[in-house]
Amino acid sequence: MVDLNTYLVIGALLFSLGIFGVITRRNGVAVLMGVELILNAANVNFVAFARFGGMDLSGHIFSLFVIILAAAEAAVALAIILNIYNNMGTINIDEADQLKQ
Amino acid sequence: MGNIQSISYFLPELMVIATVVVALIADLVYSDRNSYKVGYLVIAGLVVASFTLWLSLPEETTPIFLNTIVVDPFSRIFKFVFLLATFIVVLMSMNSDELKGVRTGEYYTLMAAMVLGMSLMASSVDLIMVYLSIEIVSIISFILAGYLRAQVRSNEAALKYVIYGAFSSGLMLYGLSLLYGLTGTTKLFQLSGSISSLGPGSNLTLTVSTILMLAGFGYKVAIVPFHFWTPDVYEGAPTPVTAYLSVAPKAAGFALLIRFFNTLFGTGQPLNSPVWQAMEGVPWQDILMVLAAVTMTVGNLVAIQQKNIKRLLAYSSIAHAGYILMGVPVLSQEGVYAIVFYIIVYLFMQLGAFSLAIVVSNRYGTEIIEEYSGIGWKSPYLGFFMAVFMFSLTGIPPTAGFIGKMYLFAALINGGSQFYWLAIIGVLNSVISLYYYMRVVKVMYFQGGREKDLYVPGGMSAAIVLAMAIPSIYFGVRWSFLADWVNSSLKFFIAGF
Amino acid sequence: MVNYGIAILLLPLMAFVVQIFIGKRLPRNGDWVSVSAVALTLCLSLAMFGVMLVKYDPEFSVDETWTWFDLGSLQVQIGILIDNVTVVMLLVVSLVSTLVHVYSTAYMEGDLRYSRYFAFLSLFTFSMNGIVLANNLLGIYIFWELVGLSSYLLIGHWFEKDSASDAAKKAFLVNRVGDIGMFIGIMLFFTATGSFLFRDVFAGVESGLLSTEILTVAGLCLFAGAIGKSAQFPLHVWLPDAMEGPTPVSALIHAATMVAAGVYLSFRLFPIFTPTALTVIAYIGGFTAIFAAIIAVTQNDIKKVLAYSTVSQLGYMILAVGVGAYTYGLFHLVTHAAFKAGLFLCSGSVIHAMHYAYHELHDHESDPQDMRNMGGMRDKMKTTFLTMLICTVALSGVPFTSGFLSKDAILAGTLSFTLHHPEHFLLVLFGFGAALLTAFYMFRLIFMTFYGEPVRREVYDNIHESPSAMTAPLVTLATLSFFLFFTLPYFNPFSDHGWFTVLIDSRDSVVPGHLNLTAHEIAEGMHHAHTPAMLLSILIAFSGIGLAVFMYLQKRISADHIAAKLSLPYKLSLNKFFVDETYQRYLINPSLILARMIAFFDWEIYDKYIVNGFGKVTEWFSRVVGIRWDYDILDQQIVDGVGRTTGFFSARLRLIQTGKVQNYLVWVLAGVIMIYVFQAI
Amino acid sequence: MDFNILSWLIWVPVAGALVIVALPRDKKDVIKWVAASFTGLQLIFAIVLWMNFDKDFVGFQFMEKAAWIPSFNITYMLGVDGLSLPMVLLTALLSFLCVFVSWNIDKALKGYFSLFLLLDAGMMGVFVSLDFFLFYIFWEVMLLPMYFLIGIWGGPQREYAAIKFFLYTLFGSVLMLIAILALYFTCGRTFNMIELMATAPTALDTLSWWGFSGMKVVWILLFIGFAIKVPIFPFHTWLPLAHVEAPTAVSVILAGVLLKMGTYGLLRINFPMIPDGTVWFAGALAVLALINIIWGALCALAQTDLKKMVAYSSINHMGYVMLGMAAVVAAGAQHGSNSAAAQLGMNGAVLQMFNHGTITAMLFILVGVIYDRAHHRNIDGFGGLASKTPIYAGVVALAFFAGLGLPGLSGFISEAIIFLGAFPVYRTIVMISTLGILLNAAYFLWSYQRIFLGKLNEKYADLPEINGRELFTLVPLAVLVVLLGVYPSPIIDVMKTTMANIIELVQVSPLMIMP
Repeated sequence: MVDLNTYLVIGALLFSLGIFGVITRRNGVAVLMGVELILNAANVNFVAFARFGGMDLSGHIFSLFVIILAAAEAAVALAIILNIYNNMGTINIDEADQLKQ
Repeated sequence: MGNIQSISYFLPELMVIATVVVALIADLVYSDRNSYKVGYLVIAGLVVASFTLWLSLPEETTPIFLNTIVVDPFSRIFKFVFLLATFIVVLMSMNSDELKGVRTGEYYTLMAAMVLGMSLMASSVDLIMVYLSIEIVSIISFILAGYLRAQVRSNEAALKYVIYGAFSSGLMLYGLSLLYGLTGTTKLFQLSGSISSLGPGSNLTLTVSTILMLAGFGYKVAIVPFHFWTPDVYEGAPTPVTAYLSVAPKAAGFALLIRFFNTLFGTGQPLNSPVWQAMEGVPWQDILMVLAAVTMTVGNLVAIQQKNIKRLLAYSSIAHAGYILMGVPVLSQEGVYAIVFYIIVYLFMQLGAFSLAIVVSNRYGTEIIEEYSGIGWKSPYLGFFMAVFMFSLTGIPPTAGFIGKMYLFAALINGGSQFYWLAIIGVLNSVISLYYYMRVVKVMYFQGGREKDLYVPGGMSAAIVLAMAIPSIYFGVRWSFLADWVNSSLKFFIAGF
Repeated sequence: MVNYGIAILLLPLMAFVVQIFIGKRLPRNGDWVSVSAVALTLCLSLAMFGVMLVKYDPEFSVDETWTWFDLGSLQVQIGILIDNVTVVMLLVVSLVSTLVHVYSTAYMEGDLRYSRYFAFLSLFTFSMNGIVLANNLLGIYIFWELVGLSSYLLIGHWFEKDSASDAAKKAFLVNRVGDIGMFIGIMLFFTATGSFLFRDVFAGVESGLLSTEILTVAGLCLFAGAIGKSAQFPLHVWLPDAMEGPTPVSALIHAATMVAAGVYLSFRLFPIFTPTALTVIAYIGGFTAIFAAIIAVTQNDIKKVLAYSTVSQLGYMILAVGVGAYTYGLFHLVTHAAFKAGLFLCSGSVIHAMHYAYHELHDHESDPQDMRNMGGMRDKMKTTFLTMLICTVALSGVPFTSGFLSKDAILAGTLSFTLHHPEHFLLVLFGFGAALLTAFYMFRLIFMTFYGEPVRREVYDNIHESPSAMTAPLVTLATLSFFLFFTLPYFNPFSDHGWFTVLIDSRDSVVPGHLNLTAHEIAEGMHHAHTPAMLLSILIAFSGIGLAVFMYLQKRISADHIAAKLSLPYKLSLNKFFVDETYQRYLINPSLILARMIAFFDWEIYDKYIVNGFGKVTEWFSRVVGIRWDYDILDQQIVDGVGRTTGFFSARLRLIQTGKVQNYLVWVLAGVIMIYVFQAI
Repeated sequence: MDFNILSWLIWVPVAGALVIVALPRDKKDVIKWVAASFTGLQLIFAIVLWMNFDKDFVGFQFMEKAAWIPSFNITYMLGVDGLSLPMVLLTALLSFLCVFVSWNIDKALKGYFSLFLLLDAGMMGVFVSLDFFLFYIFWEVMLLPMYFLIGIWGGPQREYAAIKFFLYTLFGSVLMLIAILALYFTCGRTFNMIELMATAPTALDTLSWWGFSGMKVVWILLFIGFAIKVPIFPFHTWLPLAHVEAPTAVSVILAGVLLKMGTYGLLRINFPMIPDGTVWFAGALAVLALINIIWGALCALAQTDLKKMVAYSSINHMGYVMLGMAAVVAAGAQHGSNSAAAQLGMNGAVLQMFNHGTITAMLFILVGVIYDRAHHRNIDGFGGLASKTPIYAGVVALAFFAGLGLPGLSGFISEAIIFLGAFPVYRTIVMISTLGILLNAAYFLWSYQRIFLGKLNEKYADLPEINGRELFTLVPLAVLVVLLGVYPSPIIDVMKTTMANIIELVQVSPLMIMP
């Protein structure tokens, strides 16, 4: 029987995977995917809560907003990475470390 | 209140939106060479917006757009801050050599858009709106930071910023989701109530979610340990953008932070709202106090090391975030009052310092402090005002900075003896900060040859510097007007709950 | 009377002011200003003296006080006290001072700082009169230091000589040591009685405001001032060096008046000294008397001999105070003032002549003060010789002289004291031993200077008698060394009974509990002890003289032979018992070293490492936190200590900010977790 | 009176600074004379103030009060009493003289004099302001010109000296700020010193900082702030550095006026507002005074740099001031309510503040004179100057003897009555500190001997004698030194009423009554 906890566990898993990806990937795009995972983890939570918590629709609405914003964010991020590629010929983010102190 | 009725309260924001639209279209029309003229449009729009904002005097805290945002004096004063900051920065950008030869049409447009985002941050009372506004501001900041497409440093700054930002907003979002799960609502006003009805069982979840949200806010206002992006981004981004980021989004972040914590935990009196009983044993005040202490200390200590004036100001802005944060844990009228007051003062002195840095780098082509030597004699104008801003940032009378600091300490002292240690750390930090701020003055006056080319900067930049310097001094001597204004704008806010 | 006193006080002061500011521009560099001022004071004091004799009243005393400043609950009062003692002292001071002024006009002729010299002489006269006139401890202290000042200035008159400037500094500092004690004493009395005035203090003591112990301590503290000024052991070291000053100065300040101030003070304060205190005083005085006399025996510098003899005589006076015969201490002060001043002035005239002779021969090496270079000068300088002989006889205590009267009285007092307290027999030995030595070394001086064969003929030929401006004072002072002037209206050369002893009568101690003998008892005792003491002292005086005759006139006994025999005592005496060296090694050098150490610690260690340490630690943290290698001005010094470790740390801490965004993200999580942990605990 | 003379005292120099800023930078003489005339005007005002001062009036006179920041209850409130009046006179006098002392400054004249006048205004403000906030503002404002004056016109190590001075004093004053705010909130939200004197003694009892008695903590915080200015022993090392590096006139101001602010603050704030703390700390204060006296004297004895020696001598002399202040407790029952002793001590302290102001000013000016001629200050580098420059030597002798407390010169009276006052309470301490008198004499006479006595050092065979301008700056001070040495009443009469009042205020402390 699928209940709230299942979704929450899935959300938590996604969250952790996302963090793992963000931390470990060297490829910029992969890092972005990690971020997306984190966001979606939150979305899963929202929807699950809204569905099972017997609450109003604000959870669904929230996740919709998140999806949209994630798209926008991704767009900007990809543009920046593209730009990096044009200038440095790589999208490998730990080569972008000129601004070290 | 329904959407339609809300429109009338939303006039200033609408003006901003209109500005953005007009600017976009105009930018399409203009050729590359004239693209900078968009700036004038934006300025015009901002002026109109501020005018309408001036006209709209909210009688009370009015929730609009289905209780997603409110119109109240608190948000109003912040909106003024945003408008003013943007106004100044746009002017600065027009006089900055860095942005010469780049198509700046969208640049100004984005700034205008950012105003919208920030004023939403200042006035949102719904988690959705909170997230939405933060994201608007963040995304625009990413673009601005990376605006100099040709420069690798700028790109890199943008990249780091975007990843860092996305990541922490992700954390915050997850926290929000947990909070939502606990309370079943996204409305701040209801949150407070339903949290207090929670049993201690949900203590852990609540704590985790709050910490995650704290990470999100902390990233926005650059609190240690969520500040790591700041130096790199500030250094990489174009100077005007750095100036902008170090003031406006910080202010917005604090507006949000204050509203959030006050709505959730605050009743004007710390430690006795039902919420505190709800999460017993979670020392929010101590956490915030420690964060404040650490933030200002780290900011100051690192700033001592900086050679580049931009980085110096960047780190000092971290330190100032720490000072401002001191007011939050008090959760009292004085606390909020001091914060707002300080932010306004801070705007003047920080932007002033940055604009001078720009003038200097335009004139003498350097951002390295050691190369400022003798400027105090070569160009008394620059020297004098730089000194004024440095003193004000340090917080030495008779400058506005001192008054701001004094209000913060006053709030702490009045808050009770559990805050005294923080106050003492605060004053000691201002002593530390004296050292590196004075280094700038020292280099300008005590070193270097004293040949006089008597450089006096041109009209616009001079005007900006004056516009920043006069308040920095005047509010140090006669700040009644400002004090009363801030006071009046907090009435309803505190009374709100 | 009081107005006379004020006039006497202010006249020399005016002279000083005039001299210091416009002295150089006046004709004759304005010496006449000082001389006339002092002469006027002499007239005034003579007038007062006359009045006193007319009144002929032992109890006569005028005391007038004014409020100096007012602190509300307390008025600080100063004032003038004029009684017979004051009058006599004033006469002594102004007389000697006048003579010295006259003498100086010749002696200091053509000196580089002629007017300045006279200015300071007048300043001294002013301060000395101040001491004598003051009716309160604070006033005495003030003028006490002022005479110290003028002595400093005059000793250092020829400051080009390092020895002179050293001596001046030494005199001032050594006196300051005594003054500190004195000031503490004043504080003790003031705290107890709330006033500085003698009468209040005495009244307070009488009513037992101070416990006996405190009273003893306080009295001795005050006496410390006297020890300093009157060059008593162990603070006597400055007086011999003070001979670096011009000889008239030595005559005035370091023989007749200033050094006697200590005796005067002890005289004034006698009633408040407890028996214990008095015993200590007696021993200090007695020891100083014999101690200095022993040193004087072997000195070859004519002024040094006189200097030590002064110390020794002062010891006598202090001894007199200690044993209760304190009026005779004052008596000896007066008589001694005359003949010792005379002796100094004579030696001055001799030195003057020698100096002149050497000058003629362009000999700037030999020391004009060394008696070994003199000899046989009696027929060249008749007046000087005769006057000096008279003074010497007086000092040796031969009958018919004033010195005989006073010294004899002191010895009698000592004897009777010892008869009362046999355990203090040492005092008698001190007294008579000193008397013996005095006679001996004084005649040694006479013989070495005026008799025998001149050492260098060409020098001898250039010796001339000094001008009348110098000889006149000599004659005056020599004349005053006869008993007559002190025993009037009686003519008995063997009894000190006379106007002095009548007018200056001794008072009972005010120390509660009648611990001291009353004045009457003391007088009784002395009366009994008088005859034996007199005989003994005459005998001793003559034996001393005889010894000198044998050794230095007829050369029957070779001095060198004896010196060789008694080599250790001889060396000790010749080197003044190494007191100076001891102080230098065990007091002065250590304190200088201490000062250097503290200054070093203060500047090089405390400031550099502890105070700057805060800055440096901050800066260190800032580097540790700030991950920055580079460095900056404030704390370059810090590196020494912390540098290496810093390198180590920053090497570690650079890992934090590699510029790699993901490391930052790790820190974000770390931060989150840290906060969580923090709130958990 | 409707003529606000105190405001004039403060704002006249400011006006002067503005005028100078307006002047063209090449009109050097004009600038100098403007500075001279404005400070002169201030001095005249100060003298007028002195003339019209009512000696027997308890409390503050010439009060001015104007609303400033109503929302924070800050007022612009001025007034003088017997404590501040001598300081006002001293400030005005020294400022006026220092204009002439710095006559041959050539580097950036304009900046120098404008900053100097601002400094003057700041000091004056500290002494006359009766609103604690105003007091603090002036207190801090003074730092800025001082920082520049040392840092720009100072000696070789000037940058280090300037920043050290600034950091050190700021450190003290921020702690003071905390204390001020604590007072403000515990005493019913007022900065008005007169009200604070009335309310603070009782109100502070309620305050508690983590278990400590708040009274004590506030006292200590204020004390540190003032102690750094005085400077009291562990906080003293900025002083020799700053004094040595600063230009002559600034050293004069530093030693002559700034140091007094510390003790002034203690007497004006700590004593009346926190009597318990005062009584509680008095013993420690006496000990610190002893350390100052001996430590300063020993350090001075060891110096080879004349200016540094004078600097350390100020540390030593300020020790006497503190000793006198510590005597205030003598009025307490446990010391047999010996109010006379308290009077002696307190009056002595303030008198010593004034006298040290004049004496040390002379000393620093004289050091400047020799430095302008010989371009070094090494005590052993001279010798025998007395025969070359008798007048200079004479003035130095006067100053030195005044410094070593020779009777007849002003230093003696204040030191004497300080000792007399402190003696009943702190017997041992006073007895030891009398050693200070000896050490004073030692270092002054020793350095005098090394500089002026002995054979003339041929290097200075043609050393020019002190000139008229320098004499003009010295004579007024010398006259004061002699005059007050002979007849101190002019100062004492002015302040004794106030001192008695302060003593009474301290006496209210319960600790005083306790045996």
